[in-house]
Amino acid sequence: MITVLFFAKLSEQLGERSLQVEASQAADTDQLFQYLTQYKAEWSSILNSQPCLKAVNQAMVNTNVTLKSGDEVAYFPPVTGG
Amino acid sequence: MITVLFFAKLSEQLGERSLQVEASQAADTDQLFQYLTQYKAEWSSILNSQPCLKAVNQAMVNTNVTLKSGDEVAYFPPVTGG
Amino acid sequence: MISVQQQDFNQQVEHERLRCQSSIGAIVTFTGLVRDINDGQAVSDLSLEHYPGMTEKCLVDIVEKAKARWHIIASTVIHRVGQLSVTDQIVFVGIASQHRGDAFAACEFIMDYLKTEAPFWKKETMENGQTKWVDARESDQKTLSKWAE
Amino acid sequence: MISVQQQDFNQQVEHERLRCQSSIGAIVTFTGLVRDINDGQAVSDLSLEHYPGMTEKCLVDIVEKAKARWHIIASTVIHRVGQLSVTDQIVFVGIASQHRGDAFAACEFIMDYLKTEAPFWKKETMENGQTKWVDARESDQKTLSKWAE
Repeated sequence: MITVLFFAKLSEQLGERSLQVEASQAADTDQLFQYLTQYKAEWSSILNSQPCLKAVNQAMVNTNVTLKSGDEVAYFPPVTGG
Repeated sequence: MITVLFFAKLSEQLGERSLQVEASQAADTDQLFQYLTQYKAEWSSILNSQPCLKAVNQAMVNTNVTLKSGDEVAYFPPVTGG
Repeated sequence: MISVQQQDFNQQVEHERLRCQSSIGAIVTFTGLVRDINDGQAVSDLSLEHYPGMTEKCLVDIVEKAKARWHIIASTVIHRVGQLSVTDQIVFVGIASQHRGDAFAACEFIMDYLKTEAPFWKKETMENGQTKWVDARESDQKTLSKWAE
Repeated sequence: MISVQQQDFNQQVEHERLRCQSSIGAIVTFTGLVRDINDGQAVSDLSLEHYPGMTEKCLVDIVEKAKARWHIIASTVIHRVGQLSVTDQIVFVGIASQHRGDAFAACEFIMDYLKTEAPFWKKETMENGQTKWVDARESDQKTLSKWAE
């Protein structure tokens, strides 16, 4: 299983903070994102309508990354701390 | 009278912290400096052997400045605070 | 020292923690506070969400990057999370070095990267009761260009 | 607030004094400490002489120059004089601004000018008992070039 996390505005809009996805459904982060856009009716427009950053195993990545069972993938808006 | 002040290493070397000079002896800071170099035997070598900053009425000046009675002229080494 | 915490911090205590060696000649600190106005709207409260685990890793990584560029004797990064009010302290970055140039540069570098990389998100409550997630500022991204080597 | 004083200062007290308005988003502070080594020699004590009257005028002038270039809501400059020991606090510069860029720049600018213009002189007592007036550093003069407009 792959653990998917959402934070901040994105998690509010999606109505989920986390979910588990079968590793077979997501060989890489591009496939995972595709899977998520079809997870619920409104998710495609939410995920595609705003800048969305991703981290794999708690490190930010900008490119497509291969995934394996046990990985943690997080999606979140641009950060606003400090 | 013109009040002349010395600070830090310079005042230690000269053995004076302040002295009064007749305004007639020092029409400007160049004349005052000339006067001081002759004030005591060793003052010429002390005053001419090191970088020496000057302030007139508590403002740093780099050029020759006209003096009048009541002015305060200070000589000191490059500053080392902070 | 790196800490992500709900509780407030004391400037004197943090300063003394940084004054750990007699070779330290300079300490520079940055403290971020909750402002009363953001994007022209009156703010009453702020809620800070973060990504536990990644946040700490990210802050460690930013401090390591700073240590690779400047001589740092001691450093502290504290970031608060949870509910905050106007004028509350949000973040503290303190750098102790032999000389001031290193301390100023490292402190500002850490803040600039924290602003754009550390996974924290602010949600404001306005005086009229409405809530709003704070938008990232493009200017914070642009600021990073000054650290290009 | 500008003060030339013998007594020590407290970071928390000075920070609270700077946190005077709810529009403040950033506070940057610099603190200078007496180091144990200078120019390779072990230092035990430091004596700070100054030019009373001119010192205060000079510090006011430097702060005014900073206020003309950056948005500053509150500022504090404290410089101690008299007898100090290793690890003692010598100088404090604190700047409160809406945004961090102004606070960092103004704080560093004030320190850079204080180092080269304010009439303070340090005399060190070495561990072997000898005393020595500290030499001005050429690097402090060179640092000023970064503020050329």
